[in-house]
Order: sequence, then structure tokens, then C-alpha cells
Amino acid sequence: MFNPSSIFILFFATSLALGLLIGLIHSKPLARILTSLYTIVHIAFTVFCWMHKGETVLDYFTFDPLGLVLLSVLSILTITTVFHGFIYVRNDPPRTYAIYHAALIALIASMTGAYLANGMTMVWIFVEATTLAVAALIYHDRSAIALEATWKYVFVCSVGIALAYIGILFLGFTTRDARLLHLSFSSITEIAKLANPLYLKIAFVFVLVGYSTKMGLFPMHTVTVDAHTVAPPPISAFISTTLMNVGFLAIFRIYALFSATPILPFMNHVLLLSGFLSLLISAGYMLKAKHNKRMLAYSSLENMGIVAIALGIGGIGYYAAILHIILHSFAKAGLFYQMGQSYKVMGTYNLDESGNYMNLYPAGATALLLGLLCITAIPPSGMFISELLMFKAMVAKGYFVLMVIVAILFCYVLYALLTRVLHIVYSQPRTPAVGHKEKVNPWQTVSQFVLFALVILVCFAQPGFLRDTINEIIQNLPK
Amino acid sequence: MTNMLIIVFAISLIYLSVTERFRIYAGLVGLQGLLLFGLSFLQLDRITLATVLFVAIETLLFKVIVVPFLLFRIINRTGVARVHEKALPSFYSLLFVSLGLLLSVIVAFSMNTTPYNLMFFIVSFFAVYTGLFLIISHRKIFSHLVGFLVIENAVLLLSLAIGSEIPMLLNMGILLDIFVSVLILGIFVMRLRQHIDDLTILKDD
Amino acid sequence: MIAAVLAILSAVFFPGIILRVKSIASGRKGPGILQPWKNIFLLFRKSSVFGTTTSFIFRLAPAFYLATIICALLILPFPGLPSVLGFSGDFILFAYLLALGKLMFIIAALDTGSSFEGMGANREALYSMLTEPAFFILFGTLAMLSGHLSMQDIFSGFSFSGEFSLIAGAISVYILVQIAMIENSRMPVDDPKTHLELTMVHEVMILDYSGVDLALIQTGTNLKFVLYGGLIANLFLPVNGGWLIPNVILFLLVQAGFAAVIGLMESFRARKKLAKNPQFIVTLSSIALLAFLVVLLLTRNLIR
Amino acid sequence: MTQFFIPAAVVFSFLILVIPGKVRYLYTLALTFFVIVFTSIPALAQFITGLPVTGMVSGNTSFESLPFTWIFKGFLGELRFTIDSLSAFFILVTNFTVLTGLLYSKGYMKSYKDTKNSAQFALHYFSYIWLYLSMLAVLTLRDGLAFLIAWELMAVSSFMLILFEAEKRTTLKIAVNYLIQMHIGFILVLLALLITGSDTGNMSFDALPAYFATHNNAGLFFLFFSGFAIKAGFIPFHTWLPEAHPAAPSHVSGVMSGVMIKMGIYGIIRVLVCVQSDLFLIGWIILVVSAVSGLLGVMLAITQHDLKKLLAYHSIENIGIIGMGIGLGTIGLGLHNPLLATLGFAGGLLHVLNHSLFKSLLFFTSGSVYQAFHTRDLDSLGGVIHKMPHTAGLFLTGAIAICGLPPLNGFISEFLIYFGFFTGLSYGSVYLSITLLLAIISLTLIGGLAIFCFTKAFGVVFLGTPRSEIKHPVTEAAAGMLFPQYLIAGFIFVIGFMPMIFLNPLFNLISIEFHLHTIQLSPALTGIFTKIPLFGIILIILVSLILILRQQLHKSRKPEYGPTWGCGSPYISSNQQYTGTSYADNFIDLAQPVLGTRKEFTGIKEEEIFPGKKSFGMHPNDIFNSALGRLNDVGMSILKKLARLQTGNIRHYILYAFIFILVILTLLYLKIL
Repeated sequence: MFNPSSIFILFFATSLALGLLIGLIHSKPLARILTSLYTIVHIAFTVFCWMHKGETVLDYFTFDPLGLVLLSVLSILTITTVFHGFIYVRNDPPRTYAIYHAALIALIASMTGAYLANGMTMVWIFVEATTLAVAALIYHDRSAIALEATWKYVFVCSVGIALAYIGILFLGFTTRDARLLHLSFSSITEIAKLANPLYLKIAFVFVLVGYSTKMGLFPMHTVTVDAHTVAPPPISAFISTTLMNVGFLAIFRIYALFSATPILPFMNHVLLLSGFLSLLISAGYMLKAKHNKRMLAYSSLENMGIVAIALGIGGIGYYAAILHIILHSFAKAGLFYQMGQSYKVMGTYNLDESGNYMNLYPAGATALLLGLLCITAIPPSGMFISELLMFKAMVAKGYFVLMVIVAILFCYVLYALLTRVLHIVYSQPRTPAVGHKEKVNPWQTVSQFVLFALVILVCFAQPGFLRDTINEIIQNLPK
Repeated sequence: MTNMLIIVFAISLIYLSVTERFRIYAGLVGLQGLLLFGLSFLQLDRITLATVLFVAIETLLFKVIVVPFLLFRIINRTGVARVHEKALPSFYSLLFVSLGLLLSVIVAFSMNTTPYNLMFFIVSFFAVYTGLFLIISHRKIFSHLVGFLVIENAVLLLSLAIGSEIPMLLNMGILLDIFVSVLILGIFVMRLRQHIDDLTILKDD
Repeated sequence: MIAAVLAILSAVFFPGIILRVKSIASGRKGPGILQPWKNIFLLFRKSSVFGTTTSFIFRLAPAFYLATIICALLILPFPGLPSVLGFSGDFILFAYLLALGKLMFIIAALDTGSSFEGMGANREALYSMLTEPAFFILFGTLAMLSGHLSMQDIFSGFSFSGEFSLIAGAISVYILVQIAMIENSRMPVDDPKTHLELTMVHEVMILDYSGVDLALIQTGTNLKFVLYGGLIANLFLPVNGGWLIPNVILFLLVQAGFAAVIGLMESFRARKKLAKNPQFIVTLSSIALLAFLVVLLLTRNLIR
Repeated sequence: MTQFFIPAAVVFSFLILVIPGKVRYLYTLALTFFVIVFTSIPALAQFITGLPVTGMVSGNTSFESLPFTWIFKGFLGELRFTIDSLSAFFILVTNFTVLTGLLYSKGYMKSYKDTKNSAQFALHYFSYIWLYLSMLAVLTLRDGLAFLIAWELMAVSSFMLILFEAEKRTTLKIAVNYLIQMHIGFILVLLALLITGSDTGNMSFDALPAYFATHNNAGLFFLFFSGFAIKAGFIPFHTWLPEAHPAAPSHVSGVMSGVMIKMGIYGIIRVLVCVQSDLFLIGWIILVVSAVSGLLGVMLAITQHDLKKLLAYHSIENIGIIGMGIGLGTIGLGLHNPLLATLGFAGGLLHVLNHSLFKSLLFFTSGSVYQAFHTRDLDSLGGVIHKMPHTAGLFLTGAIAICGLPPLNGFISEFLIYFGFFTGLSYGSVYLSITLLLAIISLTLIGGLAIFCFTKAFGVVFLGTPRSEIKHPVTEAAAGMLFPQYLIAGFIFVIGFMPMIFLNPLFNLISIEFHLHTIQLSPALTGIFTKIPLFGIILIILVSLILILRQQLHKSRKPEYGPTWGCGSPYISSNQQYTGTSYADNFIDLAQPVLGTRKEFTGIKEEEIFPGKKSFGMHPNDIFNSALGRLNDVGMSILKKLARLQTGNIRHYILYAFIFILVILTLLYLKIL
């Protein structure tokens, strides 16, 4: 009964059951109870996965360290997201309330699947599933603009997914042996060894471009930004953290699988190019941003760029990339929750209309400042460590020019974020906001402080197990 | 025979890229579905009920019946039958598409594709190219939709190239893909009627 | 002891000599040698008027002015006998002590809140700022020439032997004379005789002083002349201040000569346009620089 | 003990945020005092003896120095806090200034009671104490990573302090600008440390000697230098400084200008200690940069109208003087001439101490003036001395000290540097002598200009009559605010009158840090530094004598009082006085080409028989600032131009992917990738 695979199936069955229950019976209390229950189940499942680390279940799923780390991030963020979700949709009619939570559970489940999937196709299927689930959430407030965002998101994502699929097919071609064709990671390593590098290169390019929709990386970062604009803040938090992690995971997996082959330099260059462009564009847009959430969305783009660059540099950069993606998840999620609260308090996302936050809601303002500190990777933010490691890798590999440019771009990003956030916190709004304002109970902010505290803690001391896990993840990558 | 069908498929693509009437789009998508059905049928070496059923659902049911039906429905509902006026003149789009054909031939040749049939590669590259080109060059969402469907077909075509035994998983993927396309069409039919023109509220400039 | 006597002696006669020379040069008989001091003692006996806007700064300033000059005198080496309190690098202290006096003097002028004294103050500040480099370059040169850093050794190490040291000496004398003129705001940059406040520097700053304070200031000014006279005199003194008497005589002679020269210059030289003063002052620095380069090449034996 | 001290300090510092407002200040004071006591004991021991305190753990045991080390083991792993004599010196300076600043702040912050909420006060004091702690950490940490974190913590906390009056938009801008520039400096230092780390495998200051032994020294040193110079405010890295100091509350400006910018100096020396070759080049460039900083700094200071901005520019000037000392010392090292080296570094370090004293004093006094009159504009102040005699006296003390005039402390340090220059004239090559002479000239000019500037500042602000009428009653600063200022003034006098107390340990320090043997040359210097104070004493005696004489003479005849002599005109109004602008005018005419100060006034035209209202204005301008601004604008416009992708058209979004793939494939086909 308690063998991994059955638990595994049980979990997805539960997800399905709870999702359906909530979705069909439109009752708020029920939805609340079941969702909370699901949160607990998910945590329990994560713990269980850790206990069975390294095993493979139903030969389509595996509990490898990277998947587990990201899964745990998901579990932690699930708690906060569900919590903030309850607050955010408090006043909605039962139907939308129920749909919201059903979709949320579907999203969490599909992301879990994507993390644990063993095999490109499996990942691909779950990524597709996340698209469908998140579409419903983006469309949560049924406005025209929400519809547009949803449409764009779904459409571009599906195109991207299709491209990614072509990449996977190319993997398929490289094998002469049909038994390997379900492309489990173990088999791909074997394929990659005897494969024609050209095929691998094309496969990589297509997969990168395809999943860049999810990871929010150039070239297909555009729609996630739009999605952020309209999605409920808790969902934005998911989109720009755990969902981006899904994209990252997909790309990282294929990168790791090919890293043994001669196409490694090619992959590095492509990653550097794409990451650098992301950084450039995000810097430009943050200097222009007039919408608080879009600003954060672009900051996610920037951070993904950093991750891609770190990955592309290699060496200690791999460590940096993993650490960065974890910390970014916490920091950015906290910031998005904070955005939700600031929206409640100030009644607007518009930068010009928002301001004087320090007097309206001191706790939130403090959280915002702290989050700013974290996301801009200024010590005592833990992300400073990851960026330091990235620079270290650059110095080690002699990418001095790139380093200088990246540093300059950082300064611009810092400038953009500082000016905007400080405007929100301290100075008076340029034009008075029209939206209606409400009070927020300071205790709701505690969760954000906890997340930021986690990020800051890493600056001073990286927990041993974290370090070991990350090292375990990157152990097979070329030094 | 296989190559024959593929050639037809390619021709349909070219025609797709130059025409301006939505009904023709819908028809062509259906036609492509039919061709794909034929192709996948030919690619099967041992015919079992399961596989036949699968192929039938995958191609005949969805690609030949459901999708074109939805397309026609949209056209009727929205009453928009032509592409946007300011779309690329068909002459130029023809140029671009033939360029794409050349490109895909070059790419396909530049990689040795044995033991697979080269035609599959050329045409499916060409199909991807055309699909993307449709999306890029047209302004109306309907054309984007068609472009997406073409890309789907390209994927299916490419997967057929592997020939012999397509593992269940790949098929599952393709099926899911098709579900998605249907769902998108669904959204489109249900919601997007009112703004049939391009949506550009969300932007930074 | 002797030094003090000498200082007082020369201080007593100095202003008189200047006046006398000037009047002779302009064909008058002129007042007695001691006339200036008579005026000062007169002032000492007078009571004084204070501006209502002034504060304790105004009352402190004269005392500081005088005191700093006396301190500077203590540094000044006197013929033959070892300087009272000299040490290596003392000329830096020398300059800065005078600067302190000037600072007090300037703010005292500003204390009155009168526009004229403001003018005087800021001119004084500017000119002294521009003068200092010349003084320091000069002493840098001499220090390098003699290889010592205390006035005592610098001067005793200095002699008009060899053409280059002659050049250096000549230039130094010239510069010292000019600096003395500027520091005491005499002819080329300022004219003690005029009474058009708009064009004055020193005189306008003491416009509000009267009685005792004025007396103190004038005493200070006279002593300041002695200071520079003493510096020049030291240049002329022989290497080893062997026996005292000739040195003393020589010293007094030089002082008198210096006074006479000033008198002559005052009477035969026109006052510069205010706007031109800075250039004039900076010229000194450049001349000093020339001297420095000559000595530099000399000491490095780059020229014979 | 040490195991508990550091966590205790950190934990207790967080309590400031939650502690009730009444006791908050006292609590902060107590905490600060605790830290001061705890750090001062070992620091004093180190500074005075240069040898480790017995019973303490000692780190590396080379012959010259046994720096005293806390090895702190906690959940952070092992942290080594090392106090050698250099950091000891800086710690002592920091402790004193931070303490006085905190004492002063009590009175100063009173005026914000009703405009700011309690949270902001809490945040302020929290940031203040963290600025202090981070500075201590910077001074004691050697490990690269820990150092960098402390370094940036320092920037962030000071940033929060500047933000205290953030409701003003300009303050916000300034604060952001400040943090950005700090960040740039931070990145430079980081890069330098990374290079060290990647070559020696140990990213730490202890690894520097190993690096310098094998690599080109100048390159890395200048990387460090430019990083630290931004913090120290050397021209052209200074642009943040004149903005940030005025924006902050006065006690913060005092601390920032007094000690925080000295952290840059500390860093430079910390690296310099390890440099082994290229000393001439390094020394020469430091000398040039410092001379430029000194001159431009004071020249720009003269043109300012804002009292605190003027002081800020003087910080640049004094940093220049310190730098000149360091440059001289480095050249001395290059010449293997212990005398020059000692003179240079001793002068520089002593000036660090002096500047921290008189600059904080000046900032505190100007703060009091600001509190009393609610303006810092020179041209609308005046006659303050009648309202606030104590403050005026203190300001004058500071002014005399900062002008480097005897008998106060400023003279001692400048004398050392002068003395070094003059000594150096006869050593080394012709070029060296010429360089040194130029250095002498610039130092004299700096001195003269400083006198010019402070006669202006003191004369215009404190003397004369008010230039704008004051609506509200004005009183002398509270005793609580005056006490720390008198404390500082006392120190200024002490250094001025018994310099050897401070110089001996300094010589000792230098000989330890730079492995020189300067013990034998100290008697020569001792002679000098016993003579100089003598003059101070004589001066004071003389002055008092003369004053007594004056009194006696005045006893007999009472002095009368009347209006200032207006050359016959009976009407003297306060706006006929010289203003700061007009006082600076004739200097600015000279310096205009260099400074680019804009003057604008409307002259009287020919046909005007009855001239109307005329105005005269002078607008100080910092060329570097505007240049930096222009550069920044260019970068921004480029980035903004690049950001054009988010058009809202799906077809475009797809197009990017399409192009990206095509480009990659093409590059692939062309065998470029």
C-alpha cells in the first residue's frame, strides 16, 4: 500500500477528486476547507517524496534532487498563495470562488507533475496542463482586458509548446532504437552520446524557445508580462515563481542531459545570448514601467536573464543559477503578495496614482522596502550571494566585458526599482487614485516577512542541506 | 504514394499563404487533416484496431471534422470572411513563402536524415515556417488561429516521419495538443466574438 | 634679548624712514622720524568707539593680530645669535601664524556689517591666498639650496657664492620685498594714502577701529615690516654669524635700506588697477618658480 | 565573552524597532555605549602598544604585529574579527564621532517630534546603530565576502538615514543617486576581490600580499582605489557627496562626513599595506588625484550658498589633503625612505582624526543654526553670533582648525605633510621634486582658499546683521546639544597642544603596518612637535596680556557705542552688507573658467533714467555632476529605445521567436555557433 507509486497515484487522484469536488459544488466554505486540506496533503506528499529521494516511480516519474527542491519551494509557496488567495477572492460569488480554487489545485498538481516528470514528453504534457490551468486563473476577473491577456497567454504558450514539441521530436529522431523513444532522462543520456550533434543543437534551440514562454525568458517572455498585469496577485506570484521554475526545470534538464556532448559550448552561447537580451530588455522596460505589477514582471524577466547567463557561464555559475532561482521564488512571491495588499490599500496599480504608502500602511511599506532590498540583490539579500557567485564564474572564465555590461545593467535596474518603490512608499501620489481603498490587517503581512527572512538568512548562512542538495544537482555537470 | 500526399500538403500550404478568404482557410485545414490521416495510415505497418482507432480519432475526428466545423462556425458567427485589408499583399507573402520553402529544403538537406524520409522534414519545416508566417503577417485573430493549426499539423507530420511505431506517449502529447487547439477555438467562439480585430490593449511603448 | 631690542629698534625707525624718504622724494621736508609712533601713542591715550553691530570678534581681532606677529618675530633668526625658538620647518608655522592673524582681522572687518569693510575683507583674503604660494616656493627653493628646513640653517647656509646662488638670492630678495609690500598692503596693490574707500584694502578694513585697538593694529603693521625686513636682512648676513657687532650693524643697515627702498617705490610707482592685482601677485609665484627650477638644476648638478 | 558580544549587539539592536518611544533614545545610547566600551578596550590596547592584549586570542603571529582577533563561531560558521593597529585607530575615531553624533541627535531630533511618526524614529535610530555596527565590521573583517556584506550594509543603513526626510522629492532623488553610486563602488571592490580570490583561491584581504607578489600591482590597486574612492569622495568620484550630506539630518551628516567616508581611506590603506611594487606610479597618481580633489573641492565650496553643501565640499577638500599625505607616504615607501613614508602616512592618518573632529563639529553647529533659523541659505542668514554666541564660538574653532591654522589640530597634520614635501624636495629625481613642489603649491592654495571660504562662511552667517527678518524667537542651542560640541572642541585643542600623545602611536602604527623602522627618527620629530605647541601657549599668553592691557586702558576712559561708519551716509541697511555671493565674486571671476559658475545680473541700460529693480544671482555648478548626468541620460535613452518589444501584437510576439530561431539556425549553418 505504502509503496511510492501507489502514494504517487493517490496524490494525483486526490488532487483530481478535490479539484472536481470544489469545481462542481459551488460552496465557499467547502472550497476553503478542501483547499486548506489540499495544502496539507501537498506538504505531506513533498515530505514523502524527500523520503524516497532518487527513486523512480511508474518509470515516468522520478524524485531527483532538482525536482524535489523546486517541489518544496512550491509547497512553501502553496501555503502563502492559498492564504492570500482566500483573502483576495473573499468577496467573490461562490461560482468564481469555486472555479478559482479548483483551477488553483489543478495548477499546483500539474506543476508538481512537471517537477517530478521523468522524460521530456512527460514534462511537456504537464507543462501543457499548467497552461490550461493557469489560463482559467488569469481570466479570474472576467474583464475584457483579462480576456485579452488570457487569450494571448494561451495562444503564445501553445505555439511555444508546439515548438518545444518539435524539439522533442528531434530528440526522437536521434535514436535508432524505438525502446528509448519515450525519452526518459536516463535514456536520453544514452541517446545523446550516439546522436548527431546537429540534431541535438536544433532540438535544444526549439526546446529553449518553446519553454521560454513558461520561463519568461527572451524571446517569448512577452505574454507572461501581460498575464501578470491582470492575474490576481497570488496567481501572479505563482506565475512568476513556481511556473517559471517549471520552464527553467525543462530547459535545465535538457541542458544537463546534453552537457556531456560536444554541443555544450553551443548551448552556453545560446543561453548567454538569450539571457543577456532578457536583461537588456527588462532594464529598458523597468525604466519605463508605469504599472507596479508590470514592473515586477519585468524584474522577473531580469532575474530569469541572470539565471540563464549564470547557466551559460557554467562552472560555479550552475550553483549560482539554482540558488538564484530558489531565492528569486521566495522574494518575488513575497513582493507580489505585497502588491496585492498595496492594491487594496491604495486602490490602484498605477504608479502615478500610488504613493504615501508609508503612512497608509507602515507594515506593508516596510515589507515592500525589505522586498526591494531582497530582489535587487543588495546585501543582506541572499540573492547577492548567487549574483556574487555568478560574477565569480565570470571572472574565472574571463568574461570581463560581459561582466561589466551586466553590472551596468544591474545599476540601471536598481535605479528603476528604487525610484519607483520609494515613490510608492514615501512621496505623495502625482494624481489621486480613484479606486476604492480598504484597510489591511497587519498580520496578513507576516507571511511576506517570513519569506524575505528566508532570503536574507541565506546571505549570512547557507543551510548545509541546501548546499549539499545543490551540489548534488550539479554534480554531473561539467566543472 | 506517401510523397505524393506530402507534396499535396505542401501545395495546400502555399495556397493557404496566398488566399484571403477565411472559408478557404477552413477548407484547407480540413484538407490537411485528411492528408495527415492518409499519411499516418500509410505509416502504420501492422494494422491493429487500437492503432487504427487512435489514428482515426486523432486525425479524422478532430482534424477533419471538429476543427473545420468550429472554424466555419466562427466565420458564420463573426461574419468576417476576409483577412485584414492592410495585410501583406499576397504577392509578397508568396515570395516569403517560397523563400521559406527554399530555407526548409536547405535546412533539411544540411542534416543527414537517413533513415527517415527527407520529404517529411522538408514539408514539416515548411509547414512550421508557413504557420509562423501566417501569424506574423496577418492581423486578424482568425488567421493567427489558422497559423497555429498549421503548426500543429506540422508537428503531427514530423512525428509521422519517425514512422513505424510511434510510442503511446508521443501520441498522447499530440492528442493533448489537439485538445488545446480545440479549446482555444472554444474560447474564441465563446468569448472573443466582440473584438474580432487584433487585441492590443495590453502593451508598453 | 638682543633680538628683541633689535626688533624694537628697527620697528621704531622703520615707518619714519619710509615717510621721510617719500616726502624727500616728493620734494618736501617731511615729518620727524618718530612721527608715526607719536601718533600711535596718541591713539593709545584716546578712548574708542565701537559699532553697535559688532561682537567680541571685533574686540579680539587686534589682540590676535599683534600677538601672531610677535610670535612670528620669535621664529625669525637674528644675526649671529641662534634664533629664539626656531626649529626645522618653522617657516611653515611662520606663514600660518600670519595667516591666523589675517583671518581674525578679516572676520573682524566683516563683523561691522559695513559694505566697505566687506570689500576690503574679501580683497585681503584673495590677495593673501594668492601670495602664499610665492612665499612657500621661495622657501622651498632656499631649503633645497641649503639642504635644511629651519630658517636659522637656511639663512646661515645661504651665501652669494657662485652665480646661481646669486641669481637665487637676487630673485628671493625681489620676491620678499614684493611680498612685504602686498602683505602690508603698500603701493602696487594698495595705497595707504588714498581715502576713497572703494579702492582700498587694508585701510578700509580698519575703518571702524579707533583708539587703543587702532593703536594695536598699527603697532602690528609696523612690526610686520620689521618681520620682512628681518627676512631680507638675513639673506645678506655672512655665513657664520661670527662676531655680533658687525652683524647687528649690518642688520640695522639692511632694515633701513629696505625702508628706504619701500619709500622710493611708494613715491615712484603708480597703484595698479584693482582688477590687475591678481595677475601681479601671481607673477611673483611664477618668478619664484623660475628660481626654484634654477636651484633644482643646480643642486642636481645638471648645470655647471 | 566575545561569543556573546556580537550576537548580543545584533539582537539588542533589533529591539530598537519595538521598544516604546520614551526610552528608545536612552536604550540606543546605552547600546552604543556598550559597544563602544567593548570595542575601545582592545582597540586602545592595540593602538597604544601595537602589541596584542595578553589573554586574547592572537591571529597571525608575524614579528611586527600580533593583531588581536576574535574568532566568532556561530551558525554563520567561523567569522574572524581582526583588530590590528590600523583598524584600531579607525575604530577609535569612529567610536568618538558616533558617540558625539548620538548625543547631539537627542536635541536635534526634537524638532521632528510632531511631523514624523514613531516608526520613522525607530527606523532612524535602528539605521544609525547599524551604520555604526557595519562600520565596525568593515574595520575588523578581513574575509572578502563578509567584508563586502558589511560594506554594503553600511551603504544601505546610511541610505536609510538620508531617507529620514524622504517626503521631499529631492531628498528621494539624492538618496537613490547615493545608493546607486555606492553600489557602483561596491561592484568595483567586489570585482577586485574576486580577481584576488580567483588567482589565490582565497577571497580575502589576507590573500593580497600573495597576489601582489606574483602579479602586476598597479592594475588591481587602482581597481580597489576607484572602488574605495567613490566612498571616500575623491574627485571625480565625488558627485554623490555634496548632495547626500546636506540632505541628511545634521548629526548623520556629521557621522557620514566625519567617519563613513573615511572607510574609503581605510580600504585604500588596507590595500596599500600589501602593495609591493609600482609604488612610484601609485603614489604619484594618488598625489595627483588628491591634489585635484583638494583644489577643486575647496574652490567649489567657495561658490556654494548652502551652508551644509559648502561643508560637504570641504569634506572633499580634506579627503584630498589626506590623500596627499598617503600619496607622499607611498612615494616615500618607493624611495625606501622611512622618514618620508612616516611623515606622509602620519600626516594623512592624523588628518583623518582631525577632520572627523572638526568636520563633525562644523556640521553640528550648522545643524543648530538650521534648527534655529530654518534655513541654510548663506545670503538670508547673518548676525547669528548675537543670538547664539556658543555656537558661533564653536564654529569659529572648527573653522580655524579646518583651515589648518595654529594652534589647533588641523595645523599639526598639515604641518606633517608640508614637512614631508619639503624634505622630499631634495630626494629623488628632478621629476619627483617638481611633483612635490606642485603638491606644495596646491596645498598652500588649498590653505588660502580654505581661509577665504571660512571667512566667508563665518562672516556671512554669524557676523553682521540678519539679511532676512526672522519671524520666530531664536534661542541658543540646548545644553544637551552644546555638550558634545564642546567635547569635540576640547579634543581639537588637546591635539593642537600636545600632539605627541597622538603622534607616537601613529608612528608606531606606521612602522608596524609598513614594516618600517622609524623609531630612530622619532626624536628629531619630537623636538619639532614640542616646539610647535609652545607657540600656541605663547600666543595665548600674549593675547591675554594684550587684552588685559586693553582693559586697563579702557578702564580710564569708557568706550562709546555708535552705528557702523557708513562713510558719512547715515542710512546703513542690512542689505548693503556683503553677502556670500558678493564675497565670493572676485574669486569666482578668477576661477570661472575652471568652475563654470553661472553669473546672471541685469545691468542698467543707457536709456534708463530711473533704474528699476535689478537682480544679481550666482549659480554654483559642478561640471562632473552635470557630465555624469549627461552620461546617465545617454544610457537611459538607449535602454528605453531598446525596449520597444511589448507592442501588444501577438504577431510581433511570435515574430521574435521566429527571428531568434532563424538567427540561431543561420549562425549554426555558418558554423559560427
